[in-house]
Amino acid sequence: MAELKELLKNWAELMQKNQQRLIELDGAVGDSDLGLTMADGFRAAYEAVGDSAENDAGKFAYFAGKAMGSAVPSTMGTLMASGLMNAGKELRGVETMDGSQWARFFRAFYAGVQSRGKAQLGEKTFLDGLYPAVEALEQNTGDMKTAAPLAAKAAQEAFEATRGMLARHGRMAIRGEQSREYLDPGAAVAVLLMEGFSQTMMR
Amino acid sequence: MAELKELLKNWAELMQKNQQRLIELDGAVGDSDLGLTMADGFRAAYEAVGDSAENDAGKFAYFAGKAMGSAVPSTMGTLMASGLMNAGKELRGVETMDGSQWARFFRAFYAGVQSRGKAQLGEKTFLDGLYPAVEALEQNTGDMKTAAPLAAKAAQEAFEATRGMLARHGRMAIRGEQSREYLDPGAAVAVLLMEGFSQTMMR
Amino acid sequence: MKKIINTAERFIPEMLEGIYAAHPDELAYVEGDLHCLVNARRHEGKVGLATGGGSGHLPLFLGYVGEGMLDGCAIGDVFQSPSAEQMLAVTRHIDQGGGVLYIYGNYNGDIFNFDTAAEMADFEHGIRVESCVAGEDVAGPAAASGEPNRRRGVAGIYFVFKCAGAAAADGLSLNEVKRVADKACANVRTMGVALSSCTVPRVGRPSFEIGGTEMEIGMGIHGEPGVRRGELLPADAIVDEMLAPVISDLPYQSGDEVAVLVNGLGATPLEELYVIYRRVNETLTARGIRVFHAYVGEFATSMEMAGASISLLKVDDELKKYLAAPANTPFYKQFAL
Amino acid sequence: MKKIINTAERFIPEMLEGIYAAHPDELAYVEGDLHCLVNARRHEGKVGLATGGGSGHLPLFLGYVGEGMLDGCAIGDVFQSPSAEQMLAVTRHIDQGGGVLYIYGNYNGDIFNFDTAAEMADFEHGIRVESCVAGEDVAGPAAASGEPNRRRGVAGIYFVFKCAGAAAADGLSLNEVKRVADKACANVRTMGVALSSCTVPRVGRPSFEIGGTEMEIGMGIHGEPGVRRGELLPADAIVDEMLAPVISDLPYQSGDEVAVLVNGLGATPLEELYVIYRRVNETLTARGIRVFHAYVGEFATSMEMAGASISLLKVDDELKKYLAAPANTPFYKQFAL
Ligand SMILES: Nc1ncnc2c1ncn2[C@@H]1O[C@H](COP(=O)(O)OP(=O)(O)O)[C@@H](O)[C@H]1O
Ligand SMILES: Nc1ncnc2c1ncn2[C@@H]1O[C@H](COP(=O)(O)OP(=O)(O)O)[C@@H](O)[C@H]1O
Ligand SMILES: [Mg+2]
Ligand SMILES: [Mg+2]
Ligand SMILES: [Mg+2]
Ligand SMILES: [Mg+2]
Repeated sequence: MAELKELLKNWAELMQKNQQRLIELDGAVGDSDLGLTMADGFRAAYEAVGDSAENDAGKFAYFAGKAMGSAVPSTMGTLMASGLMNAGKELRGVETMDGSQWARFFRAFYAGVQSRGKAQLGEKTFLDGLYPAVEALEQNTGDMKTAAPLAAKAAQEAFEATRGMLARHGRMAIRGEQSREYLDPGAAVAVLLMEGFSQTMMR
Repeated sequence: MAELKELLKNWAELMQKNQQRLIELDGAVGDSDLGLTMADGFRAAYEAVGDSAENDAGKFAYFAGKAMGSAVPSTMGTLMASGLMNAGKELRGVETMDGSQWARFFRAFYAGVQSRGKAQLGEKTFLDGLYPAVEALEQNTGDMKTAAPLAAKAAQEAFEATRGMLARHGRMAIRGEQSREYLDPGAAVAVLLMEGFSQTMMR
Repeated sequence: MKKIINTAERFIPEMLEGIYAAHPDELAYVEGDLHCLVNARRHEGKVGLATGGGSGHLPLFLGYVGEGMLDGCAIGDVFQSPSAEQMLAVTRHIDQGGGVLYIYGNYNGDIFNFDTAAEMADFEHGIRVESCVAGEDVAGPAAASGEPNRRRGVAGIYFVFKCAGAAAADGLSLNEVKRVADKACANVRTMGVALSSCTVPRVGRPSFEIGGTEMEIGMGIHGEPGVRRGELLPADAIVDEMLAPVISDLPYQSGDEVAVLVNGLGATPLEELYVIYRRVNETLTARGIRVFHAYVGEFATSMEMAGASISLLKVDDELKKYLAAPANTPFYKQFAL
Repeated sequence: MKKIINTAERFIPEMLEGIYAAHPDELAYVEGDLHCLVNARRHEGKVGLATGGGSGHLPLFLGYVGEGMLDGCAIGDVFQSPSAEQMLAVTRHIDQGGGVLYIYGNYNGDIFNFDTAAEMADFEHGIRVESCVAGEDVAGPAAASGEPNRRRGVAGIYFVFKCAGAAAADGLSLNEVKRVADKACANVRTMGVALSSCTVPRVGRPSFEIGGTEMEIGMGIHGEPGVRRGELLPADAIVDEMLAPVISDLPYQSGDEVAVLVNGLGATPLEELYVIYRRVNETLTARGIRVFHAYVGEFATSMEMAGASISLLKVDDELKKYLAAPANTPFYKQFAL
């Protein structure tokens, strides 16, 4: 579990570090809470399992997600919780993470968010940031040290590509065509997730 | 009735002309409405009887007061209405005004205000402004051309003497000892009443 | 001045048109004057209860006209007394054979006009009228013995309406209803705090200035000066400062029972009123005073003024019975407690 | 930020402590969590109705928990959804054997969490749950066919609570109560106007800037952008601009009947709401639309935001019957109409 624990720790730190940036991204189009909810939520997720002796990766991720959902039941808070919990369900019984387990983890994370939020690709959400990264990981499950940074790069490019998309979900959707001018704050969170994963793999 | 009509007309004009001054006097210690209520009220009183062919001075004053009471049911509006109505009751049946009728008119006006408001002399109200003027009129009922200006002067001096008195009624009373610093706005109205009367007599 | 109105002059008449349009089965006006509001239902023989006063305090005053409460209300312009004529019109209509009790707040203009109306009702129409003048704001000093009460009437008048209304509905005589009203008056005390001013439409600017982080303890509901202006404190400290003089004025002993009213002045959210009530309850409990019933909401406002008041009514079995009776007006509803 | 609170963090918990202290016989919380509020009385066999959402909108949401209305409410921090766990706790408690219907507003966070709670209730506890999501703010465009409804849920949800609450109290089944709730949803439309911003305590500054003489038509109850920002107009012109899209969206024909809700957002005096109602009534009458009942007051607020909303519910005999039924919660009381 060391790597999964490490990952959650990195995520908590990264969200904390990028709190102000997320507040500003969300403030431009929404209600400015994203920095607070992501920092509080990933901290709660890490704290819930940071000291755990749990050996089951699935349970580990599931309970981290559950803690996050209780701590920050906002849109992205709940979606991240759904992602973690679904990844947890998928990995139930797994005790050692390798490249293909990581790929399953992120695929299930994506699927958890998608089934909870029911957004489609191209609708300017978190999903648009995460999807190419998951694809990148699946391309090279044998070598995470190579695949993880590429996935982070893919997420970053995908985040930048959200400018131009028409928002169909959440507060930004109210702006209609005007939403195309903005970057999607949720996709920025996907970038941070992949950066944190890349750090974990590179250690 | 020409003189009584003339008096009401002069009062209406004087209150209009001094509206801003009364607003400021009341604004310093109360709710700033005195200029509005006196201008509106005396206009309503005059308008109610200005075209009337009534020959009974009593009825004339009574209905002018009643109109004023309906138009401006504020503290001073109601007190002035009570003064006029009581003067009207006192002069019922009188068809020609002379010096002693005028003295009766103002004595009854005073009594009407006093019995409605139940204030005592020295309690920093309208009564303190009017009282010495009524006394002055009663001193010389044979010659209103002399008595009326003296009464106006007495009212003015009495108004100035309200500074120093402790307010016991209305909004100013809330200020307690601090009220001594202020002039009483209602006493300023008494001065205007006597000035209007003096103008009417001097014509 | 930021208000949803058409013109300052038409504000109150149009408000009244809206009220009659919204509640056609419950409210009516008499003598063709929108300002003379009465309960659409009559109850023969019952003592008639009338109130009146300036506008700008909804649901006070007219909002308490209805079943189990008052029978009529004379309505003035914003913060201005209605006229004695209007009060008389209401009085004549609501006299149902049992005489009429006036219950109103301790303000000069209202007193003068209600007194005039009472005389006219008696002399001109043979209607017996009694009066009960509520003045329970402990921001003013208690009257010295023999002196008249100079305290302002504020939100606590709700309790007087409620108890007298239930007593009249119970069929009590004019003297008895007046006794109940006077008892409620004698046992209620209120203290307020203001955080921002209201604006009288015809004046067009705020009634008073107050700094962006200031509050004024004891301010009146027309913006009359209070007892202390200072920096805004935490809620518990504000409540402590308001409640102390309310409790000590009566005073209370451990074992006493009270009804509590936490009243919003207009712009203060209900959320904050409950934060206030939390501390009131805590304090009363600590003193051994039992809360018979808590009322939290807007009962007497100053248009868009931010702030609140706390009223305590010391209750005995009789007042509890009348408080507990149902009431049903378009603005105020209570099922039997 | 000028608020009567202790600290921003303690604002909602202390508000809740105040609420439970003020209404001990009527409200309770479950699983030791103040945010999981339920009616203190249970009605075996009745369909349980739950709502939930962010705080800052009192009497919405928790104020509608009580007799003839809802059974429970999950309460979030200011403008933040409660968690799925909290919703589940409420759901488990209020299931009285007849299943549970969720009725809440169309916001992302609430939807995700209620959906999660519904799954947990079903999978983990075998409780059947249905949902009705209210989204009736015509400031947003109507959904294209096949598209989900993206309109925000605002004050009109009161009508859904009222009708579904009465239907459940009448003993209808879960499917039937859901049908009634869906019918009310389908027939209600709302439009709002904001004159000033509220301030979220933990944020500490106004949610949006608005000029001293400006208004925003169509603004949401959390300060979401509206459809037009402009100079404050006279009341009648504001009403005309708000009402036109509300009427045309459904649309209406002469002879139709409606219930009207003129809702204050928090700082707008009741006096002004009646000036608004006057014009609403005038307009509806001119169009031959009959008002079945008018509700005027604060039903869904945004803390100290100044402004108002107008909701129309097109009614048939069934909805009229449920609207007319009595309701009794600590925050909302209606005698049978
Ligand atoms: N249905 C959805 N599926 C996936 N992501 C979504 C969905 N709706 C919104 N989002 C993401 O949520 C982000 C905003 O999150 P957050 O600030 O928590 O929302 P809010 O404060 O509006 O409730 C958006 O930038 C978007 O990426
Ligand atoms: N009981 C009273 N008897 C006589 N005059 C009074 C009485 N009470 C108040 N006044 C006068 O009324 C004046 C204020 O009048 P007004 O502005 O109409 O009162 P408010 O606006 O406070 O109701 C005071 O300056 C005082 O002279
Ligand atoms: Mg956000
Ligand atoms: Mg004045
Ligand atoms: Mg209000
Ligand atoms: Mg309010």
